[in-house]
Amino acid sequence: MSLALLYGLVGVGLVAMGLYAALAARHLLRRLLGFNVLGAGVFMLFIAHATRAVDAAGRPDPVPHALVITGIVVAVSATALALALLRRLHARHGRPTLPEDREG
Amino acid sequence: MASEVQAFDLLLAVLLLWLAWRALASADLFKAVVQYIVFGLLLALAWIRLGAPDVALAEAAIGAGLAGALLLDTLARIGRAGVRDEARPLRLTRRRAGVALAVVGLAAALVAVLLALPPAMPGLSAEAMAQLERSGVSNPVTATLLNYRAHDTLLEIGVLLLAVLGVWVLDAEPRLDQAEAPAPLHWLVRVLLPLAVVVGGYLLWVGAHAPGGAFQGGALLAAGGVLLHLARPFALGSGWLVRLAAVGGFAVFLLVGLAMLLLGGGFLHFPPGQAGTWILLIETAAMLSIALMLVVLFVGRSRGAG
Amino acid sequence: MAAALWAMAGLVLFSLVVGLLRVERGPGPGDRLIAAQLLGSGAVAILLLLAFATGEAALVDAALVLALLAGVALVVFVRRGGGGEAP
Amino acid sequence: MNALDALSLLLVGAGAGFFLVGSIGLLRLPDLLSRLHALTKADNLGLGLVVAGLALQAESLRQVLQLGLVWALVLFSGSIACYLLAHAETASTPVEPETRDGE
Repeated sequence: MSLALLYGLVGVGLVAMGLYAALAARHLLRRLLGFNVLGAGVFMLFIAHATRAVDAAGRPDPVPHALVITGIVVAVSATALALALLRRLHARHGRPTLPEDREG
Repeated sequence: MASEVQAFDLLLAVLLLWLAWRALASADLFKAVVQYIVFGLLLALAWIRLGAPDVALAEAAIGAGLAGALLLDTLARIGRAGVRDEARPLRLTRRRAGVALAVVGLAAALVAVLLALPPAMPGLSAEAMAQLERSGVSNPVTATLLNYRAHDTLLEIGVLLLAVLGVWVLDAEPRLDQAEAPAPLHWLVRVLLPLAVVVGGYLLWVGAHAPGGAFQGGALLAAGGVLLHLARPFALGSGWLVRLAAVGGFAVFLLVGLAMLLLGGGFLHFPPGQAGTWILLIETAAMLSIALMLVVLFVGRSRGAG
Repeated sequence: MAAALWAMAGLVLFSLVVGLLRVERGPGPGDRLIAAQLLGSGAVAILLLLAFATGEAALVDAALVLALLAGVALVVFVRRGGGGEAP
Repeated sequence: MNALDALSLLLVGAGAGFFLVGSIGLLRLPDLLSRLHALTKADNLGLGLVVAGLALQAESLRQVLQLGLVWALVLFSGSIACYLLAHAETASTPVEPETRDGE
Protein backbone atom coordinates (compact mmCIF):
# COMPACT_ATOMS: atom_id res chain seq x y z
CA MET A 1 0.00 0.00 0.00
CA SER A 2 1.42 3.41 -0.90
CA LEU A 3 1.85 6.21 1.62
CA ALA A 4 -0.66 8.32 -0.27
CA LEU A 5 -3.31 5.63 -0.02
CA LEU A 6 -2.64 4.64 3.62
CA TYR A 7 -2.67 8.17 4.98
CA GLY A 8 -5.44 9.12 2.56
CA LEU A 9 -7.62 6.46 4.16
CA VAL A 10 -6.68 7.78 7.62
CA GLY A 11 -7.74 11.22 6.39
CA VAL A 12 -11.11 9.88 5.27
CA GLY A 13 -11.56 8.20 8.64
CA LEU A 14 -10.77 11.45 10.47
CA VAL A 15 -13.15 13.43 8.25
CA ALA A 16 -15.95 10.95 8.91
CA MET A 17 -15.45 10.83 12.69
CA GLY A 18 -14.96 14.57 13.03
CA LEU A 19 -18.02 15.40 10.94
CA TYR A 20 -20.18 12.96 12.87
CA ALA A 21 -19.07 14.33 16.22
CA ALA A 22 -19.47 17.94 15.09
CA LEU A 23 -23.05 17.27 14.00
CA ALA A 24 -24.20 14.71 16.56
CA ALA A 25 -22.63 15.78 19.87
CA ARG A 26 -24.53 17.99 22.32
CA HIS A 27 -21.70 19.41 24.37
CA LEU A 28 -20.22 22.29 22.40
CA LEU A 29 -16.66 21.47 23.39
CA ARG A 30 -17.13 18.04 21.88
CA ARG A 31 -18.53 19.58 18.71
CA LEU A 32 -15.47 21.80 18.58
CA LEU A 33 -13.14 18.83 18.96
CA GLY A 34 -15.12 17.27 16.12
CA PHE A 35 -14.49 20.29 13.91
CA ASN A 36 -10.80 20.10 14.70
CA VAL A 37 -10.57 16.40 13.89
CA LEU A 38 -12.51 17.07 10.69
CA GLY A 39 -9.98 19.75 9.83
CA ALA A 40 -7.07 17.43 10.59
CA GLY A 41 -8.63 14.88 8.23
CA VAL A 42 -8.88 17.43 5.43
CA PHE A 43 -5.25 18.45 6.02
CA MET A 44 -4.29 14.79 5.94
CA LEU A 45 -6.04 14.30 2.59
CA PHE A 46 -4.15 17.31 1.20
CA ILE A 47 -0.72 16.25 2.43
CA ALA A 48 -1.23 12.61 1.47
CA HIS A 49 -2.28 13.73 -2.00
CA ALA A 50 0.84 15.90 -2.27
CA THR A 51 2.97 12.73 -2.21
CA ARG A 52 1.35 11.66 -5.49
CA ALA A 53 2.89 14.67 -7.21
CA VAL A 54 6.62 14.39 -6.56
CA ASP A 55 9.22 16.43 -8.43
CA ALA A 56 12.39 15.09 -10.04
CA ALA A 57 14.20 14.98 -6.68
CA GLY A 58 11.39 12.94 -5.11
CA ARG A 59 10.04 15.80 -2.98
CA PRO A 60 6.27 16.14 -2.61
CA ASP A 61 4.32 19.11 -3.98
CA PRO A 62 5.03 22.16 -1.75
CA VAL A 63 1.82 24.04 -2.56
CA PRO A 64 -0.54 21.86 -0.45
CA HIS A 65 1.98 22.09 2.39
CA ALA A 66 1.73 25.87 2.35
CA LEU A 67 -2.07 25.71 2.21
CA VAL A 68 -2.16 23.39 5.22
CA ILE A 69 0.13 25.63 7.29
CA THR A 70 -2.29 28.47 6.55
CA GLY A 71 -5.13 26.14 7.49
CA ILE A 72 -3.58 25.18 10.83
CA VAL A 73 -3.26 28.81 11.90
CA VAL A 74 -6.81 29.62 10.77
CA ALA A 75 -8.10 26.53 12.62
CA VAL A 76 -6.43 27.49 15.87
CA SER A 77 -7.71 31.08 15.69
CA ALA A 78 -11.24 29.90 14.96
CA THR A 79 -10.99 27.39 17.82
CA ALA A 80 -9.81 30.08 20.22
CA LEU A 81 -12.71 32.37 19.30
CA ALA A 82 -15.19 29.50 19.54
CA LEU A 83 -13.85 28.55 22.98
CA ALA A 84 -14.22 32.15 24.14
CA LEU A 85 -17.85 32.14 22.92
CA LEU A 86 -18.45 28.79 24.61
CA ARG A 87 -17.21 30.12 27.94
CA ARG A 88 -19.52 33.16 27.69
CA LEU A 89 -22.47 30.93 26.80
CA HIS A 90 -21.74 28.75 29.80
CA ALA A 91 -21.28 31.71 32.11
CA ARG A 92 -24.60 33.20 31.03
CA HIS A 93 -26.82 30.13 30.82
CA GLY A 94 -24.96 27.62 32.94
CA ARG A 95 -24.93 25.02 30.20
CA PRO A 96 -22.37 24.33 27.48
CA THR A 97 -24.96 23.27 24.91
CA LEU A 98 -27.06 25.00 22.28
CA PRO A 99 -30.68 25.84 23.26
CA GLU A 100 -32.18 23.27 20.87
CA ASP A 101 -30.05 20.51 22.40
CA ARG A 102 -31.10 21.06 25.98
CA GLU A 103 -33.87 18.57 26.47
CA GLY A 104 -33.02 15.35 28.32
CA MET B 1 9.65 -0.02 0.91
CA ALA B 2 11.26 -1.87 3.81
CA SER B 3 9.00 -3.75 6.16
CA GLU B 4 10.12 -1.79 9.29
CA VAL B 5 8.94 1.39 7.64
CA GLN B 6 5.62 -0.11 6.67
CA ALA B 7 5.06 -1.47 10.16
CA PHE B 8 5.76 2.00 11.59
CA ASP B 9 3.30 3.65 9.21
CA LEU B 10 0.63 1.07 9.86
CA LEU B 11 0.96 1.43 13.64
CA LEU B 12 0.87 5.22 13.35
CA ALA B 13 -2.22 5.10 11.13
CA VAL B 14 -4.11 2.85 13.55
CA LEU B 15 -3.07 5.00 16.51
CA LEU B 16 -4.21 8.20 14.81
CA LEU B 17 -7.66 6.79 14.10
CA TRP B 18 -8.03 5.28 17.56
CA LEU B 19 -6.91 8.47 19.35
CA ALA B 20 -9.17 10.64 17.24
CA TRP B 21 -12.14 8.44 18.10
CA ARG B 22 -11.29 8.43 21.81
CA ALA B 23 -10.81 12.21 21.71
CA LEU B 24 -14.35 12.52 20.39
CA ALA B 25 -16.20 9.74 22.18
CA SER B 26 -14.71 9.73 25.71
CA ALA B 27 -17.45 10.66 28.15
CA ASP B 28 -15.00 12.52 30.40
CA LEU B 29 -14.16 15.68 28.47
CA PHE B 30 -10.88 16.17 30.30
CA LYS B 31 -9.80 12.78 29.04
CA ALA B 32 -11.01 13.68 25.56
CA VAL B 33 -8.90 16.84 25.58
CA VAL B 34 -5.75 15.02 26.72
CA GLN B 35 -6.32 12.49 23.98
CA TYR B 36 -6.73 15.31 21.48
CA ILE B 37 -3.40 16.78 22.61
CA VAL B 38 -1.68 13.42 22.11
CA PHE B 39 -3.42 13.13 18.74
CA GLY B 40 -1.73 16.40 17.75
CA LEU B 41 1.69 14.98 18.69
CA LEU B 42 1.17 11.93 16.52
CA LEU B 43 -0.18 14.10 13.72
CA ALA B 44 3.21 15.85 13.65
CA LEU B 45 4.86 12.45 13.16
CA ALA B 46 2.47 11.72 10.29
CA TRP B 47 3.41 14.99 8.57
CA ILE B 48 7.06 13.96 8.85
CA ARG B 49 6.27 10.61 7.27
CA LEU B 50 4.51 12.36 4.40
CA GLY B 51 7.55 14.52 3.69
CA ALA B 52 6.09 17.74 5.08
CA PRO B 53 8.52 18.93 7.78
CA ASP B 54 7.27 22.53 7.55
CA VAL B 55 3.77 21.36 8.43
CA ALA B 56 5.16 19.15 11.21
CA LEU B 57 6.91 22.13 12.78
CA ALA B 58 3.72 24.19 12.69
CA GLU B 59 1.73 21.30 14.16
CA ALA B 60 4.30 20.70 16.90
CA ALA B 61 4.40 24.37 17.86
CA ILE B 62 0.64 24.94 17.77
CA GLY B 63 -0.64 21.50 18.69
CA ALA B 64 1.69 20.80 21.60
CA GLY B 65 1.67 24.34 22.93
CA LEU B 66 -1.22 26.61 22.23
CA ALA B 67 -4.14 24.38 21.27
CA GLY B 68 -3.76 22.25 24.37
CA ALA B 69 -3.37 25.31 26.57
CA LEU B 70 -6.55 26.88 25.17
CA LEU B 71 -8.59 23.71 25.67
CA LEU B 72 -7.35 23.03 29.21
CA ASP B 73 -7.94 26.67 30.15
CA THR B 74 -11.54 26.43 28.94
CA LEU B 75 -12.11 23.18 30.88
CA ALA B 76 -10.89 24.91 34.02
CA ARG B 77 -13.10 27.95 33.46
CA ILE B 78 -16.34 26.12 32.79
CA GLY B 79 -15.73 24.03 35.90
CA ARG B 80 -16.68 20.53 36.82
CA ALA B 81 -20.40 20.91 36.22
CA GLY B 82 -19.82 22.39 32.78
CA VAL B 83 -17.53 19.56 31.78
CA ARG B 84 -20.11 16.90 32.67
CA ASP B 85 -21.66 15.20 29.65
CA GLU B 86 -23.76 12.18 28.84
CA ALA B 87 -22.30 8.72 29.50
CA ARG B 88 -22.29 7.81 25.82
CA PRO B 89 -22.17 11.15 24.05
CA LEU B 90 -22.02 9.90 20.46
CA ARG B 91 -24.33 6.91 20.81
CA LEU B 92 -26.24 6.13 17.66
CA THR B 93 -29.86 7.15 18.25
CA ARG B 94 -32.72 7.44 15.83
CA ARG B 95 -32.25 11.21 15.62
CA ARG B 96 -28.61 10.74 14.67
CA ALA B 97 -29.23 8.01 12.12
CA GLY B 98 -29.53 10.47 9.26
CA VAL B 99 -26.26 12.17 10.20
CA ALA B 100 -24.51 8.81 10.50
CA LEU B 101 -25.82 7.67 7.16
CA ALA B 102 -24.71 10.86 5.42
CA VAL B 103 -21.25 10.62 7.00
CA VAL B 104 -20.86 7.00 5.93
CA GLY B 105 -21.94 7.94 2.41
CA LEU B 106 -19.39 10.76 2.28
CA ALA B 107 -16.65 8.46 3.56
CA ALA B 108 -17.52 5.80 1.00
CA ALA B 109 -17.40 8.36 -1.81
CA LEU B 110 -14.02 9.66 -0.60
CA VAL B 111 -12.60 6.14 -0.38
CA ALA B 112 -13.82 5.40 -3.90
CA VAL B 113 -12.08 8.54 -5.15
CA LEU B 114 -8.85 7.64 -3.34
CA LEU B 115 -8.85 4.14 -4.83
CA ALA B 116 -9.47 5.52 -8.30
CA LEU B 117 -6.60 8.02 -8.18
CA PRO B 118 -3.41 6.95 -9.98
CA PRO B 119 -0.29 6.65 -7.77
CA ALA B 120 1.47 9.51 -9.56
CA MET B 121 -0.31 12.66 -10.64
CA PRO B 122 0.79 16.04 -11.94
CA GLY B 123 0.93 18.74 -9.28
CA LEU B 124 2.42 22.19 -8.96
CA SER B 125 5.91 21.01 -7.98
CA ALA B 126 7.43 21.76 -11.36
CA GLU B 127 5.98 25.29 -11.46
CA ALA B 128 6.98 25.97 -7.87
CA MET B 129 10.54 24.83 -8.46
CA ALA B 130 10.88 26.63 -11.81
CA GLN B 131 10.18 30.02 -10.20
CA LEU B 132 12.13 29.32 -7.02
CA GLU B 133 15.24 31.19 -8.24
CA ARG B 134 13.18 34.35 -8.65
CA SER B 135 11.15 34.01 -5.45
CA GLY B 136 13.78 35.36 -3.06
CA VAL B 137 13.93 32.22 -0.87
CA SER B 138 15.01 28.66 -1.53
CA ASN B 139 12.43 26.77 0.57
CA PRO B 140 9.53 26.14 -1.84
CA VAL B 141 6.96 26.13 0.99
CA THR B 142 8.05 29.58 2.17
CA ALA B 143 8.11 30.73 -1.45
CA THR B 144 4.50 29.60 -1.82
CA LEU B 145 3.40 31.19 1.45
CA LEU B 146 5.05 34.55 0.95
CA ASN B 147 5.49 34.96 -2.77
CA TYR B 148 3.35 32.84 -5.10
CA ARG B 149 0.29 32.86 -2.86
CA ALA B 150 1.14 35.77 -0.59
CA HIS B 151 -2.46 37.01 -0.72
CA ASP B 152 -3.55 33.81 1.08
CA THR B 153 -1.11 34.48 3.88
CA LEU B 154 -2.15 38.12 4.10
CA LEU B 155 -5.77 37.09 4.50
CA GLU B 156 -4.82 34.41 7.00
CA ILE B 157 -3.22 37.01 9.24
CA GLY B 158 -6.43 38.97 8.71
CA VAL B 159 -8.43 36.00 10.01
CA LEU B 160 -6.22 35.83 13.09
CA LEU B 161 -6.77 39.54 13.63
CA LEU B 162 -10.54 39.07 13.33
CA ALA B 163 -10.43 36.30 15.93
CA VAL B 164 -8.56 38.65 18.27
CA LEU B 165 -11.13 41.39 17.67
CA GLY B 166 -13.84 38.83 18.36
CA VAL B 167 -12.31 37.96 21.72
CA TRP B 168 -11.84 41.64 22.54
CA VAL B 169 -15.48 42.60 21.89
CA LEU B 170 -16.78 39.86 24.19
CA ASP B 171 -17.41 40.86 27.80
CA ALA B 172 -14.54 40.35 30.19
CA GLU B 173 -14.22 37.10 32.12
CA PRO B 174 -13.74 36.92 35.87
CA ARG B 175 -10.12 36.62 36.79
CA LEU B 176 -9.05 33.24 38.08
CA ASP B 177 -7.72 33.67 41.58
CA GLN B 178 -4.36 32.03 41.54
CA ALA B 179 -1.97 31.41 44.33
CA GLU B 180 1.51 32.83 43.95
CA ALA B 181 3.38 30.63 41.47
CA PRO B 182 5.85 28.24 43.13
CA ALA B 183 9.51 29.10 42.56
CA PRO B 184 10.29 26.24 40.12
CA LEU B 185 7.74 27.63 37.68
CA HIS B 186 9.67 30.90 37.63
CA TRP B 187 12.89 28.98 36.93
CA LEU B 188 11.15 27.18 34.10
CA VAL B 189 9.99 30.45 32.56
CA ARG B 190 13.41 32.01 33.03
CA VAL B 191 14.98 29.23 30.95
CA LEU B 192 12.24 28.51 28.42
CA LEU B 193 11.24 32.04 27.51
CA PRO B 194 14.67 33.17 26.25
CA LEU B 195 15.10 29.84 24.48
CA ALA B 196 11.69 30.19 22.84
CA VAL B 197 12.74 33.64 21.60
CA VAL B 198 16.03 32.30 20.22
CA VAL B 199 14.50 29.23 18.59
CA GLY B 200 11.58 31.30 17.26
CA GLY B 201 14.01 33.71 15.63
CA TYR B 202 16.04 30.80 14.31
CA LEU B 203 12.94 29.23 12.74
CA LEU B 204 12.07 32.54 11.09
CA TRP B 205 15.57 32.92 9.66
CA VAL B 206 16.01 29.31 8.60
CA GLY B 207 12.59 29.33 6.91
CA ALA B 208 14.11 31.02 3.88
CA HIS B 209 16.03 27.90 2.89
CA ALA B 210 14.85 25.04 5.13
CA PRO B 211 11.69 24.03 7.01
CA GLY B 212 10.55 26.82 9.32
CA GLY B 213 9.03 30.27 8.97
CA ALA B 214 6.99 33.01 10.56
CA PHE B 215 4.08 30.87 11.79
CA GLN B 216 6.22 28.24 13.39
CA GLY B 217 8.36 30.89 15.06
CA GLY B 218 5.33 32.93 16.09
CA ALA B 219 3.54 29.94 17.59
CA LEU B 220 6.62 29.05 19.60
CA LEU B 221 6.98 32.61 20.90
CA ALA B 222 3.30 32.57 21.81
CA ALA B 223 3.74 29.38 23.83
CA GLY B 224 6.51 31.17 25.72
CA GLY B 225 4.13 34.07 26.35
CA VAL B 226 1.46 31.70 27.65
CA LEU B 227 3.97 30.18 30.08
CA LEU B 228 4.93 33.64 31.27
CA HIS B 229 1.27 34.49 31.78
CA LEU B 230 0.80 31.36 33.87
CA ALA B 231 3.77 32.24 36.07
CA ARG B 232 2.98 35.96 36.45
CA PRO B 233 -0.49 36.78 35.15
CA PHE B 234 -0.51 39.96 33.08
CA ALA B 235 -3.29 41.73 31.28
CA LEU B 236 -3.13 42.47 27.58
CA GLY B 237 -5.56 45.33 27.56
CA SER B 238 -6.43 47.43 24.60
CA GLY B 239 -3.65 49.94 25.08
CA TRP B 240 -2.37 51.51 21.89
CA LEU B 241 0.88 49.57 22.00
CA VAL B 242 -0.91 46.21 22.08
CA ARG B 243 -3.30 47.32 19.34
CA LEU B 244 -0.44 48.51 17.20
CA ALA B 245 1.43 45.22 17.62
CA ALA B 246 -1.69 43.21 16.85
CA VAL B 247 -2.35 45.12 13.64
CA GLY B 248 1.35 45.44 12.76
CA GLY B 249 1.79 42.17 10.88
CA PHE B 250 -1.25 42.71 8.69
CA ALA B 251 -0.42 46.38 8.13
CA VAL B 252 3.20 45.81 7.11
CA PHE B 253 2.12 43.00 4.79
CA LEU B 254 -0.55 45.18 3.19
CA LEU B 255 1.69 48.23 2.86
CA VAL B 256 4.47 46.22 1.23
CA GLY B 257 1.91 44.75 -1.17
CA LEU B 258 0.62 48.21 -2.05
CA ALA B 259 4.16 49.54 -2.44
CA MET B 260 4.80 46.81 -4.99
CA LEU B 261 1.67 47.94 -6.82
CA LEU B 262 2.95 51.54 -6.89
CA LEU B 263 6.36 50.38 -8.07
CA GLY B 264 4.62 48.84 -11.06
CA GLY B 265 4.91 45.16 -10.24
CA GLY B 266 1.32 44.50 -9.20
CA PHE B 267 -0.09 43.79 -5.73
CA LEU B 268 2.40 41.65 -3.78
CA HIS B 269 4.53 41.02 -6.89
CA PHE B 270 8.07 41.34 -5.66
CA PRO B 271 10.88 42.22 -8.08
CA PRO B 272 13.11 39.10 -8.10
CA GLY B 273 16.24 40.92 -6.93
CA GLN B 274 14.67 42.33 -3.76
CA ALA B 275 12.12 39.64 -3.03
CA GLY B 276 14.21 38.09 -0.25
CA THR B 277 14.46 41.37 1.66
CA TRP B 278 10.74 42.16 1.39
CA ILE B 279 9.82 38.64 2.47
CA LEU B 280 12.09 38.87 5.51
CA LEU B 281 10.54 42.22 6.46
CA ILE B 282 7.00 40.87 6.14
CA GLU B 283 7.84 37.68 8.00
CA THR B 284 9.48 39.48 10.91
CA ALA B 285 6.47 41.75 11.38
CA ALA B 286 4.11 38.81 10.88
CA MET B 287 5.92 36.63 13.43
CA LEU B 288 5.81 39.24 16.19
CA SER B 289 2.20 40.04 15.41
CA ILE B 290 1.15 36.39 15.26
CA ALA B 291 2.86 35.66 18.56
CA LEU B 292 1.13 38.58 20.26
CA MET B 293 -2.27 37.72 18.81
CA LEU B 294 -2.03 34.09 19.87
CA VAL B 295 -1.17 35.17 23.41
CA VAL B 296 -4.14 37.57 23.37
CA LEU B 297 -6.38 34.66 22.34
CA PHE B 298 -5.21 32.79 25.44
CA VAL B 299 -5.23 35.68 27.89
CA GLY B 300 -8.49 37.21 26.66
CA ARG B 301 -9.96 40.03 28.66
CA SER B 302 -10.25 39.62 32.36
CA ARG B 303 -12.24 41.75 34.71
CA GLY B 304 -10.26 43.78 37.18
CA ALA B 305 -6.90 43.01 35.64
CA GLY B 306 -5.19 46.24 34.68
CA MET C 1 21.74 1.08 10.06
CA ALA C 2 18.73 3.09 8.94
CA ALA C 3 16.56 -0.01 9.10
CA ALA C 4 17.61 -0.62 12.71
CA LEU C 5 16.77 2.99 13.60
CA TRP C 6 13.36 2.59 12.01
CA ALA C 7 12.78 -0.54 14.05
CA MET C 8 13.75 1.35 17.23
CA ALA C 9 11.39 4.18 16.32
CA GLY C 10 8.67 1.58 15.89
CA LEU C 11 9.50 0.13 19.31
CA VAL C 12 9.21 3.55 20.97
CA LEU C 13 5.92 4.13 19.13
CA PHE C 14 4.70 0.81 20.45
CA SER C 15 5.62 1.72 24.01
CA LEU C 16 3.58 4.89 23.54
CA VAL C 17 0.56 2.65 22.98
CA VAL C 18 1.11 1.24 26.46
CA GLY C 19 1.31 4.79 27.83
CA LEU C 20 -1.94 5.62 26.03
CA LEU C 21 -3.73 3.03 28.10
CA ARG C 22 -2.90 5.13 31.17
CA VAL C 23 -4.42 8.19 29.48
CA GLU C 24 -7.48 6.06 28.93
CA ARG C 25 -7.70 4.70 32.50
CA GLY C 26 -6.75 7.79 34.49
CA PRO C 27 -8.28 7.81 37.06
CA GLY C 28 -7.40 11.43 37.90
CA PRO C 29 -6.53 14.26 35.51
CA GLY C 30 -2.95 14.19 36.80
CA ASP C 31 -2.55 10.55 35.80
CA ARG C 32 -3.74 11.29 32.28
CA LEU C 33 -1.44 14.27 31.95
CA ILE C 34 1.72 12.52 33.10
CA ALA C 35 0.99 9.80 30.55
CA ALA C 36 0.68 12.55 27.93
CA GLN C 37 4.01 13.90 29.19
CA LEU C 38 5.62 10.50 28.54
CA LEU C 39 4.07 10.45 25.08
CA GLY C 40 5.62 13.88 24.43
CA SER C 41 9.13 12.69 25.23
CA GLY C 42 8.47 9.54 23.22
CA ALA C 43 7.55 11.70 20.23
CA VAL C 44 10.79 13.63 20.72
CA ALA C 45 12.76 10.35 20.71
CA ILE C 46 10.96 9.17 17.56
CA LEU C 47 11.69 12.45 15.78
CA LEU C 48 15.38 12.18 16.65
CA LEU C 49 15.53 8.56 15.50
CA LEU C 50 13.82 9.40 12.22
CA ALA C 51 16.13 12.40 11.77
CA PHE C 52 19.09 10.04 11.74
CA ALA C 53 17.30 7.29 9.81
CA THR C 54 16.33 9.63 6.97
CA GLY C 55 19.13 12.21 7.19
CA GLU C 56 16.60 15.05 7.31
CA ALA C 57 18.09 17.67 9.62
CA ALA C 58 14.80 19.56 10.01
CA LEU C 59 13.46 16.77 12.20
CA VAL C 60 15.94 17.73 14.91
CA ASP C 61 14.42 21.23 14.81
CA ALA C 62 10.96 19.71 15.20
CA ALA C 63 12.23 17.68 18.16
CA LEU C 64 13.65 20.87 19.66
CA VAL C 65 10.27 22.61 19.35
CA LEU C 66 8.50 19.69 20.99
CA ALA C 67 11.12 19.58 23.75
CA LEU C 68 10.61 23.29 24.44
CA LEU C 69 6.86 22.79 24.74
CA ALA C 70 7.07 19.49 26.62
CA GLY C 71 5.83 20.86 29.92
CA VAL C 72 3.26 23.42 28.74
CA ALA C 73 0.15 21.24 29.12
CA LEU C 74 1.09 20.18 32.65
CA VAL C 75 1.86 23.75 33.67
CA VAL C 76 -1.50 24.96 32.33
CA PHE C 77 -3.22 22.21 34.28
CA VAL C 78 -1.35 22.90 37.52
CA ARG C 79 -1.90 26.67 37.34
CA ARG C 80 -5.50 26.57 36.19
CA GLY C 81 -6.81 23.32 37.60
CA GLY C 82 -8.68 21.15 35.17
CA GLY C 83 -12.37 20.45 34.92
CA GLY C 84 -13.28 22.22 38.12
CA GLU C 85 -10.65 20.72 40.40
CA ALA C 86 -9.75 23.10 43.18
CA PRO C 87 -7.14 25.41 41.60
CA MET D 1 28.90 -2.69 10.85
CA ASN D 2 31.80 -1.38 12.92
CA ALA D 3 32.15 -1.24 16.70
CA LEU D 4 30.94 2.36 16.94
CA ASP D 5 27.74 1.55 15.07
CA ALA D 6 27.18 -1.47 17.26
CA LEU D 7 27.64 0.56 20.45
CA SER D 8 25.37 3.26 19.10
CA LEU D 9 22.64 0.75 18.32
CA LEU D 10 23.05 -0.84 21.73
CA LEU D 11 22.53 2.50 23.45
CA VAL D 12 19.55 3.41 21.27
CA GLY D 13 18.05 -0.02 21.87
CA ALA D 14 18.50 0.34 25.62
CA GLY D 15 16.81 3.75 25.41
CA ALA D 16 13.85 2.33 23.51
CA GLY D 17 13.71 -0.43 26.10
CA PHE D 18 13.51 2.16 28.89
CA PHE D 19 10.58 3.80 27.17
CA LEU D 20 8.81 0.47 27.12
CA VAL D 21 9.65 -0.27 30.78
CA GLY D 22 8.62 3.26 31.78
CA SER D 23 5.25 3.02 30.09
CA ILE D 24 4.62 -0.41 31.56
CA GLY D 25 5.50 1.07 34.95
CA LEU D 26 3.08 3.90 34.29
CA LEU D 27 0.43 1.32 33.62
CA ARG D 28 1.12 -1.05 36.50
CA LEU D 29 2.01 1.23 39.41
CA PRO D 30 -0.83 1.91 41.83
CA ASP D 31 -0.85 5.67 42.48
CA LEU D 32 0.04 9.01 40.95
CA LEU D 33 3.22 9.67 42.89
CA SER D 34 4.84 6.33 42.08
CA ARG D 35 3.77 6.78 38.46
CA LEU D 36 5.50 10.17 38.44
CA HIS D 37 8.59 8.34 39.59
CA ALA D 38 8.34 5.83 36.71
CA LEU D 39 7.78 8.65 34.26
CA THR D 40 10.88 10.59 35.21
CA LYS D 41 12.96 7.40 34.90
CA ALA D 42 11.67 6.66 31.42
CA ASP D 43 12.02 10.27 30.32
CA ASN D 44 15.50 10.89 31.59
CA LEU D 45 17.09 7.53 30.92
CA GLY D 46 15.18 6.50 27.81
CA LEU D 47 15.65 9.73 25.94
CA GLY D 48 19.16 10.12 27.38
CA LEU D 49 20.28 6.76 26.03
CA VAL D 50 18.67 7.40 22.64
CA VAL D 51 20.44 10.77 22.48
CA ALA D 52 23.77 9.23 23.53
CA GLY D 53 23.46 6.52 20.89
CA LEU D 54 22.59 8.99 18.16
CA ALA D 55 25.37 11.36 19.22
CA LEU D 56 27.87 8.63 18.33
CA GLN D 57 26.59 8.86 14.77
CA ALA D 58 26.51 12.64 14.57
CA GLU D 59 28.48 14.20 11.76
CA SER D 60 29.31 17.47 13.46
CA LEU D 61 29.73 18.99 16.89
CA ARG D 62 26.70 21.16 16.15
CA GLN D 63 24.52 18.08 15.85
CA VAL D 64 25.84 16.70 19.14
CA LEU D 65 25.08 19.99 20.87
CA GLN D 66 21.59 20.08 19.37
CA LEU D 67 20.91 16.58 20.63
CA GLY D 68 22.22 17.49 24.05
CA LEU D 69 20.04 20.61 24.14
CA VAL D 70 16.93 18.61 23.28
CA TRP D 71 17.66 16.14 26.04
CA ALA D 72 18.45 18.83 28.61
CA LEU D 73 15.22 20.66 27.78
CA VAL D 74 13.02 17.59 28.11
CA LEU D 75 14.79 16.71 31.35
CA PHE D 76 14.46 20.20 32.80
CA SER D 77 10.90 21.03 31.85
CA GLY D 78 9.73 17.48 32.49
CA SER D 79 11.08 17.37 36.02
CA ILE D 80 9.79 20.85 36.88
CA ALA D 81 6.34 20.08 35.47
CA CYS D 82 6.24 16.83 37.44
CA TYR D 83 7.39 18.62 40.59
CA LEU D 84 4.62 21.19 40.15
CA LEU D 85 2.06 18.44 39.68
CA ALA D 86 3.23 16.49 42.72
CA HIS D 87 3.26 19.70 44.74
CA ALA D 88 -0.26 20.65 43.69
CA GLU D 89 -1.54 17.14 44.25
CA THR D 90 -0.12 16.72 47.75
CA ALA D 91 -1.10 20.25 48.75
CA SER D 92 -4.73 20.11 47.64
CA THR D 93 -5.73 16.50 48.30
CA PRO D 94 -4.02 14.76 51.19
CA VAL D 95 -6.05 11.56 50.81
CA GLU D 96 -6.93 10.66 47.26
CA PRO D 97 -9.69 8.14 46.70
CA GLU D 98 -9.47 6.27 43.39
CA THR D 99 -12.94 7.28 42.28
CA ARG D 100 -12.40 10.26 40.11
CA ASP D 101 -13.04 8.79 36.71
CA GLY D 102 -15.79 10.76 35.03
CA GLU D 103 -17.32 7.74 33.34
